[in-house]
Amino acid sequence: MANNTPLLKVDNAGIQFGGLKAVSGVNVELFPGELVGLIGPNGAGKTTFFNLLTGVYVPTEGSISLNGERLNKQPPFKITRKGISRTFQNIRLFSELSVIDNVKVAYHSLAKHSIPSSILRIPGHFKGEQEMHEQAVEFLKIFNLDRFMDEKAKNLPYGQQRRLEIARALAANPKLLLLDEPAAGMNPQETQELMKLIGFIREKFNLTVLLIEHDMPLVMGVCERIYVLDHGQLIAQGTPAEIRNNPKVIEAYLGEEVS
Amino acid sequence: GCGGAEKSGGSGGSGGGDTIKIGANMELSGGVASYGQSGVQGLELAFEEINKEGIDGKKLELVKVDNKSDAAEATNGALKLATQDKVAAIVGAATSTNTLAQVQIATDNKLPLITPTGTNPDITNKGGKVNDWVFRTCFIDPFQGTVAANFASDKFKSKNAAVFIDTASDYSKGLAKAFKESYTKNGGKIVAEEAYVAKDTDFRATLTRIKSAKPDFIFLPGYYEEVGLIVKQAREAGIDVPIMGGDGWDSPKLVEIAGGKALNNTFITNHYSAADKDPKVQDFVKAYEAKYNETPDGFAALGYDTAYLLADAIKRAGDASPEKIKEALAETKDLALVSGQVTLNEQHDPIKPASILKYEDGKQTFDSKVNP
Amino acid sequence: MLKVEGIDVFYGNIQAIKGVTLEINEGEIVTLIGANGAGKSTLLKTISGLLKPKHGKILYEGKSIAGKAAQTIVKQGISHVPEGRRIFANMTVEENLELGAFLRKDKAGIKQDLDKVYELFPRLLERLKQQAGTLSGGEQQMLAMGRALMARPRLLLLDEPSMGLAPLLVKTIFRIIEEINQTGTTILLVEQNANLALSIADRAYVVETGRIVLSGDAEDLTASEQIKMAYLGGH
Amino acid sequence: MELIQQLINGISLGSIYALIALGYTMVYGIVKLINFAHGDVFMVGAFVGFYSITILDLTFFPALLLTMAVTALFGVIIERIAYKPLRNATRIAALITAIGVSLLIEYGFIYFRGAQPEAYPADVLPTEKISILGVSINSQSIFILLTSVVLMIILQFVVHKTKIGKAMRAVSFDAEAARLMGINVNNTISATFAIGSALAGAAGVIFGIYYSKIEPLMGIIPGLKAFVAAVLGGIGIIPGAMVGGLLLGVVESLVSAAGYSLWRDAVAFIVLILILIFLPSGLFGKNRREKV
Amino acid sequence: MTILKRAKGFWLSITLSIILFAVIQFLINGAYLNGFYINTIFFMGINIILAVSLHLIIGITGQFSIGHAGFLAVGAYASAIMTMKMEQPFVVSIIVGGIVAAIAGLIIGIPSLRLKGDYLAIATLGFGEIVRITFLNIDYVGGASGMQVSHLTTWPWVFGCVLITILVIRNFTNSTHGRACISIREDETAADAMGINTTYYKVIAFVIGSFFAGIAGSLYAHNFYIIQPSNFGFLKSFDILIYVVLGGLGSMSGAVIAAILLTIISTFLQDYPETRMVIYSIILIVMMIYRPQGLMGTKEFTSFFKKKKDIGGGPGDGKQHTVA
Ligand SMILES: Nc1ncnc2c1ncn2[C@@H]1O[C@H](COP(=O)(O)OP(=O)(O)OP(=O)(O)O)[C@@H](O)[C@H]1O
Ligand SMILES: Nc1ncnc2c1ncn2[C@@H]1O[C@H](COP(=O)(O)OP(=O)(O)OP(=O)(O)O)[C@@H](O)[C@H]1O
Ligand SMILES: [Mg+2]
Ligand SMILES: [Mg+2]
Repeated sequence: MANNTPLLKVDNAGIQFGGLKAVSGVNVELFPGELVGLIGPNGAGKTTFFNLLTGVYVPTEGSISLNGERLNKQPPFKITRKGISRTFQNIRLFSELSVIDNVKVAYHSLAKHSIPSSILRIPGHFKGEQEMHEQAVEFLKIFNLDRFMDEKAKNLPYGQQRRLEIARALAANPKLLLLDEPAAGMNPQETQELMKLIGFIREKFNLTVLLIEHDMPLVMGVCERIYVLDHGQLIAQGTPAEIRNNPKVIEAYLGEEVS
Repeated sequence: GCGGAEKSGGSGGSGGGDTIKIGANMELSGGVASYGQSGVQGLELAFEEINKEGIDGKKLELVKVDNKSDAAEATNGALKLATQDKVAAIVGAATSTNTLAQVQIATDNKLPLITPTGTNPDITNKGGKVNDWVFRTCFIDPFQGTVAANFASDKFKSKNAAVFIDTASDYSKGLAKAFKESYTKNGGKIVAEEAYVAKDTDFRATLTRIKSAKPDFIFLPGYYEEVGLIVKQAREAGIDVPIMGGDGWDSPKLVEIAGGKALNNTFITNHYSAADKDPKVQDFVKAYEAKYNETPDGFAALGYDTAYLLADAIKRAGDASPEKIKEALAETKDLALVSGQVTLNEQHDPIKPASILKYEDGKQTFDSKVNP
Repeated sequence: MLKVEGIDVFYGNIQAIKGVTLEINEGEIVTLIGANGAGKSTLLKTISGLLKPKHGKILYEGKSIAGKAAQTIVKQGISHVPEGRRIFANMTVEENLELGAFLRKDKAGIKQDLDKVYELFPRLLERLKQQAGTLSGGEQQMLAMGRALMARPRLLLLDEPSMGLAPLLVKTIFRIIEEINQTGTTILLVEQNANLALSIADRAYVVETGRIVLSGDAEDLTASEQIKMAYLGGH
Repeated sequence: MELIQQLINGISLGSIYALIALGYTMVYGIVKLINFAHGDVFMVGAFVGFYSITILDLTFFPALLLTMAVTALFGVIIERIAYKPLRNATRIAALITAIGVSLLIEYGFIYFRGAQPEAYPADVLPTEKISILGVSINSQSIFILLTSVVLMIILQFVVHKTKIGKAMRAVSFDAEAARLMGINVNNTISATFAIGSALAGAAGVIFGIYYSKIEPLMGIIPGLKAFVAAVLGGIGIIPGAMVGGLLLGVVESLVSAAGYSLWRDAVAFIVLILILIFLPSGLFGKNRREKV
Repeated sequence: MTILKRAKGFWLSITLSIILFAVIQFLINGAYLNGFYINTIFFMGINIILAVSLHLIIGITGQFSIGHAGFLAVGAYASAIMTMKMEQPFVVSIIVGGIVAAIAGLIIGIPSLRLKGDYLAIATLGFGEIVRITFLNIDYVGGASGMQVSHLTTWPWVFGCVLITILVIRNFTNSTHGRACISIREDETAADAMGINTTYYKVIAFVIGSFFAGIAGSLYAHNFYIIQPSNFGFLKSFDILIYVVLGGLGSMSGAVIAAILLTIISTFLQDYPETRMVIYSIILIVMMIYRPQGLMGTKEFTSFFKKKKDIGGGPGDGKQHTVA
């Protein structure tokens, strides 16, 4: 956090669905290397906020910039190539593709071989594919998924699918990683492993991470700062300790005490 | 791809044994299946009759293939008949396009090809050169169109005619072309030229257009399935002028579809009429009704005639080799068929007289006879 | 009330449940805990008739219901709130509740139960005409439970009702589960959040890879070191 | 005046499309199957109606009801034999089966009775030509328009307000959850096919009376047009099918009226594609973005 | 290592193909095969090209396109104009057929960017019909009567085109570009989020697919003596769709096998003209009921020989299921 220019700067961003202001007037700044939490009641607009950042939805107000470059109206794939990558609340793997191919797809935008070179099978193709393969195996090893390499993604156990989604997101070479409820459906034991993994990849890949979770021990345990959304608006931000004791947050989200 | 279908060619030649194999490559399924089916029914009836006596002790055997109303399938079927079944001649197809798809194959394999109802001039004659191996039983288009034009000008003193054609059909287009030429030569004016595609059912929009062009005569060369609907809808739309068409109209279904009243003041040119008192025609109609429980249409009649045209040629040839059959076919002269006295000219097209028939309360009545 | 004896359940060739035996008594809250893919949901689906066991017996009030069609089982008083809520998102809240009472013909009783559901979940009353798909996660969970209650079940099967819910809502939902139980409905509860589940349950079964590996009083299990390590996050 | 006449022509053509499209879109919306055999059930209905009028000597209403009963049963049989085994297959696999069923009905029919057309007797329903200010309207086309509007309202009511309709929508959205409500999924789907096919049968009879000519392949083009109308209006949306059908009819008539009758279908498809580009879920389809 | 192994497989298949080519050429030259069988083999080849090209669009990229006959028509007419009106050699006409069809593919690829599922299906079907009706109305190509075309298609041409089609589409599929297409089929939103330019790859799939459909059109036009718009109606598109689905969505070998099998069945049924369509439709229904996943499922032919799977796999997730 030595750096003082934010990696991500969200200025007054918002989106409306029909009459519903799902997100409005949100200001968020993330600095390189931070691990930040985003919490809030169901339907507060957390996932929608991710969708704004990744270009799935186009903001109806405000601006979003990454490293000073405006992202508004950029298609999702371009935003990903600029350095924002994500996982989904409901797992969205390429279920018929093998585990390693899932990772390779994310690596695609870094590939150097062209369509003609693949069709003609000139050496450039083999070199490109080989490099891709090696990289993908690398990622899978980090997540301890290499043993499932040739398995179809849909055949993995649930927890492993969640990990694969993170591995895939990392393969797109992001600067900012967005995780949407990665611990959902995991038991406390698995959640703890996940916590360690998130910490590890942040160090290893020098990432900034924004994390949505309802699992308070996880959020409070790993995040350095936390934003709280309610009804599409930020109602609080601060360190875990501050958030834990913020009366607004307690009322809207946590209930009397945190377990 | 890997082949898997290579068996050795079929057995049995066309000359040997006591049957003569004749192929029928017709539209038994697909868009115009009703035409092909009628044709085949006519053929089968005739084959039955011919085989009662046989031709010089030999029987005719019909080998059918279905071309699905598709030119590619027609090619394929013709190849099968030629190289697999080794027939002595091919009958087919019901429509011009599917016949054209077979012309080259008939020529390459030296097999006579007779289309019962393909009216496109190109079939028998390409670029001014007669296709040696190809014949037809039906009129070619120009004749009927000219007759209709003269009828309009002479009988109705018509000056402003509308033409409504089926663009999917060479037959319809050919008739219309001849009609327009003769009609304008007679001093008339074509005030509306509209088109539809076979299998359409709703013609009201186009008829409204025709109506506002105020024609005093409508030429409607098409097949009875659509013509019936058109005449019905035209009368409903208040178009009362005379309407005329060709042999494609001829079917009792026309009356059922259009209704007898709507058909009043309509005329057709035809080579045959199911109502004709000629015993040859009456015998055919009776036999057909007995076998199929329906009245024959023009496709059935011409299919039937094609069988007799072929049988006559084989008889005269005295030998069922394709070469001989072809030669005999080209010399067909004054053969009495259901569709009239047929002589094939040097273009391999039949010359036969046409009758003009009039519909009166659902019945065809004879109006006049025209010679080519 | 419900007795499951030695059932085996297969997905194609894969055996998901291997000889499971368990028992639920009238008025209890029984919870099933276990890792992802242990077979908890499969067990519930088998009881409610969505899946058929290959071997074994399921007795409900003494009568066999194994392999019976789902609608017969619902009619006999077992309602299942499936994993992931599975509400009919394209219909209104009200229609969802009406569908819950699909098999019932007693208009008055239905009305009565509707009122009871509104009492339990006042939020639903506020949103009767809203498309269910636009509800928030917690509201959807309430709707799913309300819908199941409309069948007037005597045994309620709940599959991970706290999944994806904010902490406040998790508490609300668990409070409601207890309330439902107190009005006389027996509950079989599947939960990842084992701490919470054990805190309201009378008894619990631990499922691992298709087998019951442990069972007992909820309090005893909460205290067990083994359970603490494996399912309660070790602290 | 001619323009008004043409609009009326278009509406009467369109109400035929709408009539067929109603059943199409219902089955399509509930079962998510592009039932290409719908046009052929329509054809079977036309023939059943024809035979009940000519052979059984029934009058219009009894013939219509008998036809609807027969085609309803026919629809259920098709579903049970050909579609039910594919409940868990991909939609596209079910589509291929539907194409197979469509071919089977067409050519099975041709095999047994030949491809020749048949004509309805002219006196089944009275025809009155009504002329107002030079614009002529056939009383039958008014009848058809009214029938389709009434059927649309009934269908909309059935699907949205009745218990069976709610069961249908529940099954369509999530069959497994529907089973947990105590809904018999098989019976519900059968009911859907029965209603859809009965409507197709009714459309067949009305078509037969209006145009008089019927033949075994008559279902192909109207079936396709009904599919287009259903998509145009928004898949599964009953009033959408009605409007889609009418729009299609009017567009076709206006194109013919302008003298481009041969381009009629092409223009209809261009209009369809353009509308879909701007409204990717049809005229009435909720253009709901997928929630991620 | 893997590269070497792949190369070995490559050379093996090349050798096998050459042998197949030579054997059939020998049978044709020696007149061991009669014209009917030769024609059937040509037709088979054309159908294989059509099936494989549609496989790329539907099976790999997941774009539900049911207007493939439109591209076939464009290729057929474009190439026929080349040989019959412009007096160009056959090879030029084949290439032009492919290119013009590819341009058509580019055009229809554009609505596909906004449309999905059934809405895309009806748009592509409409496109096919628009193409057909357009040719119907152009007198230059004979309108409804069609256009007579010389017979120029020979075995080396058919074989060469089939081989190139299969190689190009296989090579495309088994590369990062093919994976990009499959990821679109599997989950477009996720593909987009992973940095795949989905627009680009959807259009590319349409362009490549229609290019080869156009090539098939050239061979078709020059094999059947005459082409007419009614050859290219939506029922023709359905035939091609059937190859792809019956073979197994996502399996190229499946598409090839289904094309071969159905061509043979159809040819064999020529002997039963009255019942052929009835039998054909029953076969179709029965096959789909017993193998809804298609003949090959999602597997490739090669996966029976080697352990390592080809990339591929078919679409088959729960979201696509019908209730019926
Ligand atoms: N595509 C959409 N169309 C209409 N409304 C939408 C859409 N996407 C989201 N919403 C609405 O926006 C609001 C915020 O939804 P969002 O999914 O962002 O909530 P969330 O904070 O992620 O909740 P949860 O914790 O339950 O995941 C909700 O009311 C939701 O219904
Ligand atoms: N439809 C299915 N087809 C094949 N296998 C399945 C299917 N559903 C579940 N399984 C397998 O059966 C096993 C048990 O799954 P089940 O869903 O019952 O687990 P669970 O204990 O409920 O897990 P979770 O906590 O993730 O909900 C798992 O191995 C799972 O992969
Ligand atoms: Mg969310
Ligand atoms: Mg579960």
